[in-house]
Amino acid sequence: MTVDSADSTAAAQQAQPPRKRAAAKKTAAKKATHTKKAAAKKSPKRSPETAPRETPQGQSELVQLLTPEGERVANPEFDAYVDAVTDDELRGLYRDMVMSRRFDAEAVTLQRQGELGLWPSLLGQEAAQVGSGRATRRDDYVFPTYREHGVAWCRGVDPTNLLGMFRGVNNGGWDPGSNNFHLYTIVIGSQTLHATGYAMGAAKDGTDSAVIAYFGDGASSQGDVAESFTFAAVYNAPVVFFCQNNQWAISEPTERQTRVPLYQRAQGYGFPGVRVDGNDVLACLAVTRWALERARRGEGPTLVEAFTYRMGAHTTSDDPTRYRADDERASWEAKDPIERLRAYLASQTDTDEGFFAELDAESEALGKRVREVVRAMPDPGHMAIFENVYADGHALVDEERAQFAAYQASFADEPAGEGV
Amino acid sequence: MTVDSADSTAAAQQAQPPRKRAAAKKTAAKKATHTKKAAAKKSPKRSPETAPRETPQGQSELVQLLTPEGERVANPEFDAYVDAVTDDELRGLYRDMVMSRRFDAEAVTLQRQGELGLWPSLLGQEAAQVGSGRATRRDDYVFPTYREHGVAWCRGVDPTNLLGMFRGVNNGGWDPGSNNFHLYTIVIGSQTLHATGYAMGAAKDGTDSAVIAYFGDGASSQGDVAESFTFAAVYNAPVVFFCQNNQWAISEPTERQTRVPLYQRAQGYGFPGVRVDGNDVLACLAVTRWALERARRGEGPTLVEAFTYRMGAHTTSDDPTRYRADDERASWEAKDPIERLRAYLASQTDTDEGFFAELDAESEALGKRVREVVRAMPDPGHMAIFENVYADGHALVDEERAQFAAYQASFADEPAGEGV
Amino acid sequence: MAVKKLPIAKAINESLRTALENDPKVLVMGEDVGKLGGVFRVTDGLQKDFGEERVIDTPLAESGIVGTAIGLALRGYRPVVEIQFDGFVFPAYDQIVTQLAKMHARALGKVKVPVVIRIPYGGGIGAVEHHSESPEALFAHVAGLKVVSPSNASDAYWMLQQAIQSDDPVIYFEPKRRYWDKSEVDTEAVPGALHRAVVAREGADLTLAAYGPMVKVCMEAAAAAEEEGKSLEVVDLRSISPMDFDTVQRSVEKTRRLVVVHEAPVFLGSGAELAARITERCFYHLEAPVLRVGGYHAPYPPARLEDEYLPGLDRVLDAVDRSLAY
Amino acid sequence: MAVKKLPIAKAINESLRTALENDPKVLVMGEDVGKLGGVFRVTDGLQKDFGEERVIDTPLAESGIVGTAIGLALRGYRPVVEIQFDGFVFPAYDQIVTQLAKMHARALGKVKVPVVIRIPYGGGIGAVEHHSESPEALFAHVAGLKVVSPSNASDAYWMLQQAIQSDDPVIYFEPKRRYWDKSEVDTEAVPGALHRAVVAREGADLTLAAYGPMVKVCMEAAAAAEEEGKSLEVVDLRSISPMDFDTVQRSVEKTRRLVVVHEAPVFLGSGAELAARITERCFYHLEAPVLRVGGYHAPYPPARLEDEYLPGLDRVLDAVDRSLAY
Ligand SMILES: Cc1ncc(C[n+]2csc(CCOP(=O)(O)OP(=O)(O)O)c2C)c(N)n1
Ligand SMILES: Cc1ncc(C[n+]2csc(CCOP(=O)(O)OP(=O)(O)O)c2C)c(N)n1
Ligand SMILES: [Mg+2]
Ligand SMILES: [Mg+2]
Repeated sequence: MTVDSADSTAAAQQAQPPRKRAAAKKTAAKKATHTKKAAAKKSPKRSPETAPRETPQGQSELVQLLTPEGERVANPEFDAYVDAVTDDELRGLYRDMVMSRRFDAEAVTLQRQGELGLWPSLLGQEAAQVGSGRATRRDDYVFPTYREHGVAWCRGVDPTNLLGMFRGVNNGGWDPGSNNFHLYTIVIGSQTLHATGYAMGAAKDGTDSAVIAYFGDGASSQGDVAESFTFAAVYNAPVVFFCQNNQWAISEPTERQTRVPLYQRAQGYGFPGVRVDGNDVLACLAVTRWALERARRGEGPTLVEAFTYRMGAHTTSDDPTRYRADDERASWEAKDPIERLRAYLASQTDTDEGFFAELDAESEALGKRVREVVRAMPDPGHMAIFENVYADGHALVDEERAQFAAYQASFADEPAGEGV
Repeated sequence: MTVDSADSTAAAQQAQPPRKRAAAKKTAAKKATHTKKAAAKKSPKRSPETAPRETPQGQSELVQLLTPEGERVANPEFDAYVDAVTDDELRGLYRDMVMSRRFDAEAVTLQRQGELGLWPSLLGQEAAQVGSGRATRRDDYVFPTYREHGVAWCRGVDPTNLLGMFRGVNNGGWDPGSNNFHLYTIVIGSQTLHATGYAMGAAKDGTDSAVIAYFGDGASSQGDVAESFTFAAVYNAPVVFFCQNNQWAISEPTERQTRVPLYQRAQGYGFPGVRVDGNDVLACLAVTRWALERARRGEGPTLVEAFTYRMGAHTTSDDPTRYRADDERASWEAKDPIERLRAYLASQTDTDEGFFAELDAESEALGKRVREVVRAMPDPGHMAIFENVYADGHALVDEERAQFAAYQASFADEPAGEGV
Repeated sequence: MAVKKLPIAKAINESLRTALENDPKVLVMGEDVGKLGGVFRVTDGLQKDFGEERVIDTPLAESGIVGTAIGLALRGYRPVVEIQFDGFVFPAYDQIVTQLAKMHARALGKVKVPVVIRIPYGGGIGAVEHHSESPEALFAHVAGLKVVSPSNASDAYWMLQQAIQSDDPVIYFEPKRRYWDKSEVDTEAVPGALHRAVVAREGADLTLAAYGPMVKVCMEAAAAAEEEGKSLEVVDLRSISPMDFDTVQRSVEKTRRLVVVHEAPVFLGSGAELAARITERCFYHLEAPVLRVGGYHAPYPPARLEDEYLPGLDRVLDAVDRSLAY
Repeated sequence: MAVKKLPIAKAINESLRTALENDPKVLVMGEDVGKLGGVFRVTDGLQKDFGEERVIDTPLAESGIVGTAIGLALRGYRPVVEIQFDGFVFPAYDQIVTQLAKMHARALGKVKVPVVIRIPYGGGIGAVEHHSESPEALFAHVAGLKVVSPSNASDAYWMLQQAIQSDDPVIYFEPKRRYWDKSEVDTEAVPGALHRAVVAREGADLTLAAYGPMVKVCMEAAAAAEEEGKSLEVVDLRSISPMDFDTVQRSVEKTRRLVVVHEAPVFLGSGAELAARITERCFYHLEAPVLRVGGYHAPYPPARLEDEYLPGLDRVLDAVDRSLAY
């Protein structure tokens, strides 16, 4: 039902021998003759703010497969990566986006109600996250920032796991290994190096797994991100740098970070960069598949800039009215990633109202579950302060733990308050 | 006698109004009709290792005005920046290179004799340093690494000042303000940010002074260098990033830092990058003048990659035989920057043997003076440990200073050993 | 009117405003300091009034912020840099300790780098990871830096004025959980020396020494102890480097007991230095070892645990009791 | 033969070789660690024997080195990272303190990041700026890291083995000026625990505590003091985080006097912690305050002044005398 490349493209991929093979032939999918039955292919409409320009790969600047109105446009370079996508899979992508948005909205509400301390909303970025997230294979590894709730969803992470850190009961705490989805990283840019190192390791292991590192337009300025480009290029690491350019870093517009489109950054490090319409889930799926397959074939890193928009506040603590105009948001609402796919599904596939109604119910159920789980989420016990500081123990931690326990015990007449 | 743009190009330049004017017209020098009398202009010979390629500016990849054999080749883009250079000025450049090399050789010898603890030789990089150094104006500001002895020379810094830190009597210690030549910076890459900030300040002040930041091929990997590119681009700072790609970072070849030519790095940050033959003093002069004039006109930063070769060891502590072949060095000896200008002077100008003989004597005198000054260089007094830690004083430093003095005094029967 | 009752955040805002007005070389730089006025609104309205050339939104790169501030200082400016939260200063740590701290000495005094780095620090605001740390010891150990932290609005105003006027780099730690605590600021007063500690409350039986956010806790502890008949003196250290050992020494020579309180982990925290130093200076006066109350040797915990992690009234009083029991 | 007399540098080299041989997941990474064998030749010959995939010359970017090492550790590798000199670790400081130190706790124990960071540290080699520093306190203050420093070849060999085997990040400080000091290494011995201090010399009158390069100075001081009839005990701390207070306490309960010696600046150096802690533990045993001998609150000076800056025999003995005079 959902597009997971473990089922589709990657199935073909898995038949191929691992990395460093067949650098010439692009991909099995490229040869696929299956075309979308009703997808009228015409030349892409471009966002007016960016003049058409050639990427290093000779693609036109903004890769778009679905217009804001939900019309399918042809793209000779990238069509092949989604030609095999079935209507069911398209509905899967739609569902992913709706569920991600519903989850996100619930978290915003929970924050307002005081159940969470903070929440960074993904509103508007569903296509970038679902398109890229669904392009990954099970054995790929994802290094998110703190906003990739939609990617987490695609990776099969229980969304309630994401709430612990924003409720203040842990600093992440899910097992990164169970879904190959690393912990959220708050220090901007740091995770791009972890991703690069992980990818170097994957290559050393002789697998054809790839790694994807998420980061923002603001993060592009951090030295760590530049260093990750250098390491990835020098070691030809199988990593995709996926930049969600949502045009804002808290209150700063992208012009405070760069004066040229961010995807161009890659070229100076010796690997390709592509800008994709980040509100077009199909384009994001196609471009990320292309980039991941490059990685699998041993062609090294790629930078994908998903051009999108942060429709909400930076986090629930933020007040965007201080720094940006309302009409900016309005213009982006017209490019809503969910509406666009819905328009396509409604006009070009046999998706009936029942599907949408069922999904409504399903997403409401998700909201309810999230609410319940959060409200029931226990506070950690006090002693958790001292847990997992070290893997092999540490004498000072032991000493302080013992002192703390004794100190707590001295209030023995008071309730213990140990939570779990 | 020497080419100092305070005398030549810059004189014309000074007549112009400051920054942010005349962005269209390239430079006064461009209109100069004076051409080298005997400079046969033919198409450039390229180093075989780099295929000709277009830079963002449409220049052919490696800017070269003098071949290794000393023949002048035409370059439509950059000739204008050196057309006004007189034979006397060429002899000045030659002298700068010879004096820099002589000074450097003396320092190496002094290190061997135990007078210096360490010395990073500039051998082979004289043209890159003298060409770029002579392109600067008096009011420009230079941020060197630790190897820019030739630039220091051009800036009028007494070369013996450079020896203090390598003798271990100070950590730099010359007054950066007196020649607008900042202290050597050892932590790789840091100074590129200082240069960028300084340039931002120069622009704020409404001057048309520019700033030049030196760094190496190895340094290009440091996050600080990338961040300086970002800041310089975003604030359109009048700074020239001058990368001496001497192809080695201690034992690591440039391929450990990048897989594409370094000058291309700039494009992804939105400013031009140019590769110049770093062993061609005339080309370095021309390209750096061009870049500095862009800065003065408010056109922002430029990256210049001077492609050169570290002919000696990384420092006197290094043993290059462990990691590179002798024949590599031999092939670069054929491109010696000094020999190349000498060939040109001998064949294309009326420079007579007397000039070379006089220069020999002059450089020997420099060697002698350096030797004498170093040997007479006093050790700092012990109390210098506590000097200049703070500008406004610090109670703990005062306390420790007093304790130290008392402790020293307790050895009153022993000789004071206070040096100065 | 020169005397106003202000919250700390507003006192800092006014102090920045005064500095921008008085000296055209003063710049304010950092992430989101412009239109947004910073995530705590500390720089609110400054860009509007002084323009983008003086109140500068920077790229998201802390090393770049501090590194370019150094360059601007070399050019004659006096940049006041904001680091958005304590946990985000580390990308700039190299520029701070290898460049900012050492450049004046490297140049034998021939250049000055008067950069102020403002860092909202400490916990107690229910934040996520990296937003509640107290890294002051990591700066105070480094020669060439000065490190201060005000505990009230008046000090917030004046210590920032003095930090900006200083020709030395100053790390100015702002007690973020006290940002909205109000007290009187006399903007025409003659302030005390930047690096002097003050006796915030006199007492006879034991000295509590603290700075920044913990001063309030210590004052409350002293008030509570008074009810039990114990007379505690509270020293507000104000400056961590240099640390005013003299004032603490005088106090301890009187009270003969010292408890040091800070949010930072105890192990190698600034209390270790104060304990070692005061023990040396007051060896024959001390009736009890110097005790320390602070964070544990663990990452700052998730918000739901921070009340247990942070030194509070009870833990301070517990240490007071232990000290008095000697 | 399992027992060899080796210089420290060579013992580290052998230890790396053993680790590379025993565990295919061990990697050696850093600037110039390959063909050159590192600027001190500590990794000499390893790339030749284990190949470029295991002994990796990295780009010149310390944050990148540590950051990618973290990623490799997450993938199951055990990277041993070399930082070329003490003063060049700071570009990696953010990755070390915000990522490496905290990731295990952040994941509630579900990931491990067994990265070892080798740092040649300390002065006495006549080097230029940034090549002689002792930044260990800046790491020891940070929870999540372990910090050790061997003083002899046997410890150099074994402590590195143990650091590599540890599932925690370990900062391994190498006393670079002792690299060529030789002593016996038994590569088949059963080593003591990594974080235990050892009594390197027994004595009755006063305890000297030190680690890394200063152990030798303390041993010499003890020998010199013996001639004057003073019996000094020398404790080689070996581990700075955790610090083995128990062993020092036992020693001080016997000798009743403690002098701590390190090259790092005294102010907020690790000696401050040891002084504070031992004073608390041994308050009624101490005949004199714990005295500290270390660097001054100043940037490490130019080479011609380092003999005055570094704690040497005379300064240690001076402190011994001052302590004994109480
Ligand atoms: C090193 C660091 N500096 C500052 C911050 C504070 N901060 C959190 S998010 C953010 C903006 C990030 O912008 P961007 O990278 O575009 O990602 P977005 O939030 O838009 O998804 C900032 C400045 C941080 N988390 N880490
Ligand atoms: C941050 C930092 N890391 C490591 C070093 C040690 N180091 C000194 S010079 C050097 C190589 C520099 O290479 P490059 O930038 O190419 O300059 P070059 O020496 O070739 O002129 C290294 C690694 C340093 N000085 N600073
Ligand atoms: Mg953004
Ligand atoms: Mg080089």
